[in-house]
Amino acid sequence: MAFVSSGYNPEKPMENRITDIGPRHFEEFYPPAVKANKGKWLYHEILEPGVLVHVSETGDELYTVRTGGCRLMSVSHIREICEIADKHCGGYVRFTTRNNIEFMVDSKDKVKPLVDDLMSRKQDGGCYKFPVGGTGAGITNIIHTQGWIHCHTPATDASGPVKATMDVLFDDFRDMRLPAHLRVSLACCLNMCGAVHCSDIAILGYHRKPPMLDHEYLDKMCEIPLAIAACPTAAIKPSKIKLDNGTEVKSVAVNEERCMFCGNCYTMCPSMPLADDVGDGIVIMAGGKVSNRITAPKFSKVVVAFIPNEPPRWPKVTDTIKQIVEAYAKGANKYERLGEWAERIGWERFFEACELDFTHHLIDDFRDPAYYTWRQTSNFKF
Amino acid sequence: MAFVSSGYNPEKPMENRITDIGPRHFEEFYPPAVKANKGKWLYHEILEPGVLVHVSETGDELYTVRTGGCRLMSVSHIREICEIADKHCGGYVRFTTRNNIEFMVDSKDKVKPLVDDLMSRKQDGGCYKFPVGGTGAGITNIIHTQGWIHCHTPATDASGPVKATMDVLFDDFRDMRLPAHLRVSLACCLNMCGAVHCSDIAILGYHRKPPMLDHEYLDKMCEIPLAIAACPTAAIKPSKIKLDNGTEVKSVAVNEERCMFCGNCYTMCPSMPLADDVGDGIVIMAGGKVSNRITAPKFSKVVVAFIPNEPPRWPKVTDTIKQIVEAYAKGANKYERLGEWAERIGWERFFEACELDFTHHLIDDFRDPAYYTWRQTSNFKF
Amino acid sequence: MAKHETPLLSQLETGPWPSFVSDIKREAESRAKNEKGIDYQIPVDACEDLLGVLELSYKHGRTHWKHGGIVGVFGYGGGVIGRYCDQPEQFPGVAHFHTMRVSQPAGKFYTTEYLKGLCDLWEFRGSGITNMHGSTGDIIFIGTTTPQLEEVFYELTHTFNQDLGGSGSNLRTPSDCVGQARCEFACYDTQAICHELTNYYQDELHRPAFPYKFKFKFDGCPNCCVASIARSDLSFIGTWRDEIRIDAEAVKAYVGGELKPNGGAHAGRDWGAFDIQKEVVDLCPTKCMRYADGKLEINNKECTRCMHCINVMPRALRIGNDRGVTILAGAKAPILDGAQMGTLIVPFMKAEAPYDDIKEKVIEPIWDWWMEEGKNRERLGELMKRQGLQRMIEVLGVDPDPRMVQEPRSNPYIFWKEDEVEGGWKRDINEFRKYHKR
Amino acid sequence: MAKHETPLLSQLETGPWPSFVSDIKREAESRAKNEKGIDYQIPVDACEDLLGVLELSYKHGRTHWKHGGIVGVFGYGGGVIGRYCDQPEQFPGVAHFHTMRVSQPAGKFYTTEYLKGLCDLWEFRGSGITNMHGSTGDIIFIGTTTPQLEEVFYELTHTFNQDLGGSGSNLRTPSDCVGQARCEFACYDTQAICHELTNYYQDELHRPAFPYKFKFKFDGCPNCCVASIARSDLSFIGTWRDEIRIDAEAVKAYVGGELKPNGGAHAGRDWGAFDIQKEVVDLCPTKCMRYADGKLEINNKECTRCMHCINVMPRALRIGNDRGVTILAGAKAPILDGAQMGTLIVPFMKAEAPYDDIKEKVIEPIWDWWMEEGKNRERLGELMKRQGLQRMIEVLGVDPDPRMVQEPRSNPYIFWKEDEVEGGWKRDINEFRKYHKR
Repeated sequence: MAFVSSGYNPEKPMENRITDIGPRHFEEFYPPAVKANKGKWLYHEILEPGVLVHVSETGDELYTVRTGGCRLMSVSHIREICEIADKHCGGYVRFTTRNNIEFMVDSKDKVKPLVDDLMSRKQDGGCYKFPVGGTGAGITNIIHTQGWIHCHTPATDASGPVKATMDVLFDDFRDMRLPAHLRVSLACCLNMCGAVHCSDIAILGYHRKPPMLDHEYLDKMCEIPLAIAACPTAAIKPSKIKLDNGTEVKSVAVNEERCMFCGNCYTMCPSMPLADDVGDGIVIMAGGKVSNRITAPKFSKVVVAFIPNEPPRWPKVTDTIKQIVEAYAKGANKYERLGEWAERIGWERFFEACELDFTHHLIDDFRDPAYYTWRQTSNFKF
Repeated sequence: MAFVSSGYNPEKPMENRITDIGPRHFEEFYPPAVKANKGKWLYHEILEPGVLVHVSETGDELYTVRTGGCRLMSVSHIREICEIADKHCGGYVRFTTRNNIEFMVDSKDKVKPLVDDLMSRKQDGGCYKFPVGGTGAGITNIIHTQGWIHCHTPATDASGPVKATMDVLFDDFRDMRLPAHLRVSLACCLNMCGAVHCSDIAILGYHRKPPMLDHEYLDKMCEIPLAIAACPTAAIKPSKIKLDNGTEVKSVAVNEERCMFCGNCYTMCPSMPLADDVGDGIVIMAGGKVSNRITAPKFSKVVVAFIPNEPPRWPKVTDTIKQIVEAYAKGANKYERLGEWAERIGWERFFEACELDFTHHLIDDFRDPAYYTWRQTSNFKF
Repeated sequence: MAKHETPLLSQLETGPWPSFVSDIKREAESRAKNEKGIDYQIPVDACEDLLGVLELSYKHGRTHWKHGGIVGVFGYGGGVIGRYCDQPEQFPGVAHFHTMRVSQPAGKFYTTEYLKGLCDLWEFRGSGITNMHGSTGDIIFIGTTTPQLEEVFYELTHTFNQDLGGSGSNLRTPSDCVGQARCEFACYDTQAICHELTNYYQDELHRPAFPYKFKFKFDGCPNCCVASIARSDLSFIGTWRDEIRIDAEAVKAYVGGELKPNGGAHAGRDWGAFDIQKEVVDLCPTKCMRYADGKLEINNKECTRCMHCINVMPRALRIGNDRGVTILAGAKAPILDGAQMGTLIVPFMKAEAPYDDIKEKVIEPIWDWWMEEGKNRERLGELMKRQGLQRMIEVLGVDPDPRMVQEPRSNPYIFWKEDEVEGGWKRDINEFRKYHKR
Repeated sequence: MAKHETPLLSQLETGPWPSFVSDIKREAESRAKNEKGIDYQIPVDACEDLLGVLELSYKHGRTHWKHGGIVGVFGYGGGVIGRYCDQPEQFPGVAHFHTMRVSQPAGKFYTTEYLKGLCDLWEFRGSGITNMHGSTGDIIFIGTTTPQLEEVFYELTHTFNQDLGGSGSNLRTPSDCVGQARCEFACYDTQAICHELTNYYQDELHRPAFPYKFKFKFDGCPNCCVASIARSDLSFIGTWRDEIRIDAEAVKAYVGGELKPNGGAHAGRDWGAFDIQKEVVDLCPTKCMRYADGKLEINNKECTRCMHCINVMPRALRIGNDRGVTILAGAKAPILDGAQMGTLIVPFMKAEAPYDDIKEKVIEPIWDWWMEEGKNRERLGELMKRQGLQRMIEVLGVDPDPRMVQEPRSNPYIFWKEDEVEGGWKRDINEFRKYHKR
């Protein structure tokens, strides 16, 4: 391949440089029906799973067909999205916060051809390219992170467990039978890009072994004070190490008893890797939400402390999630989010209903506020 | 006066010594009706404020007349209690956890003479000696501590504010018009003998000036390491001080910015007094409870950060309490405790209803859990 | 004629509530008159000086009492609290004015004969001023001199068959609610266990060997009339595992208005006719009740035994028959580290004499742990916070139970132990680097 | 013919959900074929090597990516994240494989023309693999080499009028919900403010000068579809101060069954006939609604605007007219110190262009404080925890408001300041000792 210049001149980086222009203005991208009715919408309705209509004060209607998207997508896939949008939607398309793709048309008769087109497109292995759904009291796309495809700190993959989980939950992506919507999220480590900590069900990658110490390189590759300061439990201190060759180097020592495997040190210092094939795996959390509807937003709670990584399909993870979803579907009241259900019946009943073990790892022992999660009343269910 | 020996021989302390015998056995002190019906009680009823009947499976009835007591009482007063109990109750009497006195009779016709006798007895200044009341949905006796009468760490008096407050709340001691019972407690310092921290209304003595340092005596009178360790905020450190006479002594230094006036250092070290006529005063807390009824027990919340000591009658304290009681009486639902009412209407409405100012001192800033008291939802009332 | 002018205190002699000032003045007068010709063993004007020093505090806005020195009775480390006035010249009658704690009987029932005996003793050898009772539960004798401590103790034990209570870093005198003696809600005999444990643990009560104070309190039911859940290191709360007993006729009588709700506790206001749906069924925290066609049903499996329905309709609803205690640990007042409520550690245990399970499976393992690991002046609740509820579960040797928590942890910061993780923690960085270059 | 065997990944090519493996294979194939004759500026087999390295991770159970070095475009401190493979010999196509963040348009609406342009660019100068979109909101270009960074940036700015997004210790690309563009619940124009603040604070976005990352998110209403309350240092949530608008006819239509509750969101199950009492009135958290005689009444003064009734009956109930934002501060994920939700700091503020109040009275004072006092890698929420909500109130120069707390403090450990206490703190111990002997 030959280098092709964009016009940029590395000798004169400031020549013709354009900076600080921000994103494109949103109005350039509004479909005509949006531009005409912005701020005038009266109400909406879900006509069928994945198909919404918004009705304006002006009488205009806007039909949206929502399809699942892989957050990870190739330009070929995006071009196919564009092709569909050109064919049906006048060249406009939208993405949602949860990595869904929304195709909008301005009259009802355009909906069916669009849905049929979307559902007809399959990948080579038979997977849908653009499954229609993800609306109302069902399960929509899983927010997730990069995982093994592109991240340096993950304790699990992202796209793989998401694919496996969505295959298992696919009927609920296509349906609206649940008591309320149920948001699943995945973060491949504790950095938790995405609101994984406030999801109905969260899949969280987690290490369980303290960092290895690459003493020979540590002082060369890391700023030791930053690595020490990065530890939330003050488990790291400076140390001097005599290498096999007899030279003494500056390094660190880790009080392994105080390590809870967050990986902050590794973020600051590549000579302290944590990843391990059997140490790493997945924590399942449940009961979080971000909406203020009826009750205040809630953090998700740890309900399964550890499931080993089982690529490529993480069957124990998907089974567990399925168990929770079915127990919720069976037990919760209409409009009740998963966490609201657990709180109403009591967490002792949640574990029974979901057939999950309650283990000592689920009891909070991190810092002072842990105490507030313990039961300080005689009110409980036998 | 001449020393009169009990028989104890200080030369031979072990001679005839009796130890470790514990309290008297409770059964010796049960009135006959209690002994006969213990464990067989079927139900109870409050016949009028201060008068209860308990009915047994055996058909027996036990009438209890409850009267307010000063926790602080003289032997003359106790003898008068005994005289009444001898006259009406066969020589039995009981005290309650809240320092009330209970006179029990075994038939209904004995109630009125007893009540009349109790209510007829007055002190020289006209105060009731044995006011009947303190039952049901009203206000009962104030649990309190020693205060200036006998304690070395108080920030206010105990018996005085209690007398002043009960005078103001007397009608509610004698009546049962409130939505639920309302427990008032007083602690003269943060040590909080008594469940002041879980009372509907708590009166709490509080210092606001850091300890003075009696450098000349500190090392002689205190164990400096214990004084340092006593500080919950690590505000105290060792120091050396040059006295006016030129001698250098060991002492401590206090980081006054980090002091929140708990007095723990003074408890360990008498050379660090905090008490001050204008620094000391009263904090009003509200909304706590210890019962598990309907909702879990709750801590009281600080609703007035400071009221100066105004002996002998603490009018601002009693006015504030009266305000809270009246707002509660007006606003709460039947069976709703004060804290449950505040939570139902929202604390923003509590301050309006009680006409109290919300000041920055009421916002928690002590340690990590403070954060959980801040509002983490968009749900609030304008 | 009063020894000291008390213009401020005298303002507390009006109003309806009993005046402690009038009461102390009465005692002062009684001592001054000494009609019985008592050979007072401490200054006759102790009560007058007590009023005097209190008046001075009202004037200064500060206490005039000092820290106690180490005073007590031989062989005991608790039960006496030294107290000295900081103005001894002005108030010699209270210059030394120590407190004695007298262990109260369970349930706080008394014969007048016994009480009168105590009065005679304390008038003779002390100030004649008491607390009936102190915050922890003891009878408090306020004010005597050092030489009288052993005398009072000798007379208490020899004449009254009565011991001192606890103070300092030991087991404090346990206390209880009225219980089965006079309450239909009591799920176990609070007096029996309170007395038994008080006597069984006399050594722990009298001889400080703990990191700090330790309290037992016994509540007969979840109404918690002795506030055990807020005030005791070990809180015993009565409960039951089976069904609430329903008297259907009595339910009808409540609905029909013949019986007053909540035992008549709300009689001071017209709240309108009793509405069982609104006042009982709708207020049930678990919504496990149903009232239809004149019949009340309870889904007992979902009941959390909060007592509300039973409180409202005591003649219609009664506690179950399979009774015991729920045990919570670690309650304390704010000092040092903020207040704590008790945390549930034992959902259910039978509470029957001689209480071996409670002693051997709960109390003693917890004390062993706390005495081993607790820091100086660290309450059990603080140790629990510091070492975690998991550690308490290990100490008790029980399985973790979701009943011990209100909710599972929301942080995923789990401290795994090495032996819980496959392959342990020892790894070879060079082996790792074969697959992962720097 | 695939370059690497991927037996594990291939198992992710079955099942109904779109397969990212199939998609990357498609891209790999497209590049291998190169039907358009593109002069790929990074290795043509990048996608094949990406699958290869991922397959290796599936085999090893560990990632094969390393920390990024410092790469970027001239003059910017963010927008590019360096990424290197730890097995470069085995997978040279992805040996250097940096991420570029492209600032997404507010609302995430696109023309296909624009998207296709980006596709062409990224196919030519990168791997052809993207995220639509990343967690913060940006379009993510995954995988290119260092020399291509400036080229991509040059083409983005010159050809597409498009800038990079944020990364590192700076303002991260703000994001918003669909808002008034297609939602009847939106209380303000989320796109307008998102775009305005993104552009107004370009310098803060591109040039890291903060202690750590900082996020704005804009939710049109309390349903919080972009999770601002959980994910952004400053969370803007639409609200209103006046009355919910009621269409009485539409209420009747819901009750009568002509309109489906919650916009038909529950159509997948037979929940029985709509019951306005049970499904709306009884679930109202403040119980401020009443339905009687076919009429719905709302006591708006007691409403907390939780959206439930409006969500259930969107045609009957509409947000009020006096609209603005509630602002919360300090949300963050668990790292380092446990997760935090946003804390309410401004109950109500108008949100109208040019947003001077929001910029000058909220954002900038908070940044000044945080830049002055925040420690390295300390999020705003952590600073708030460390210095207290009181400090935030001082920074904003507003009065404390009970709306900022869920409840007042339960500990009485108030840190009074010296100037708040009469007479200050300086005292003379000798003066004190005149009245209080040792």
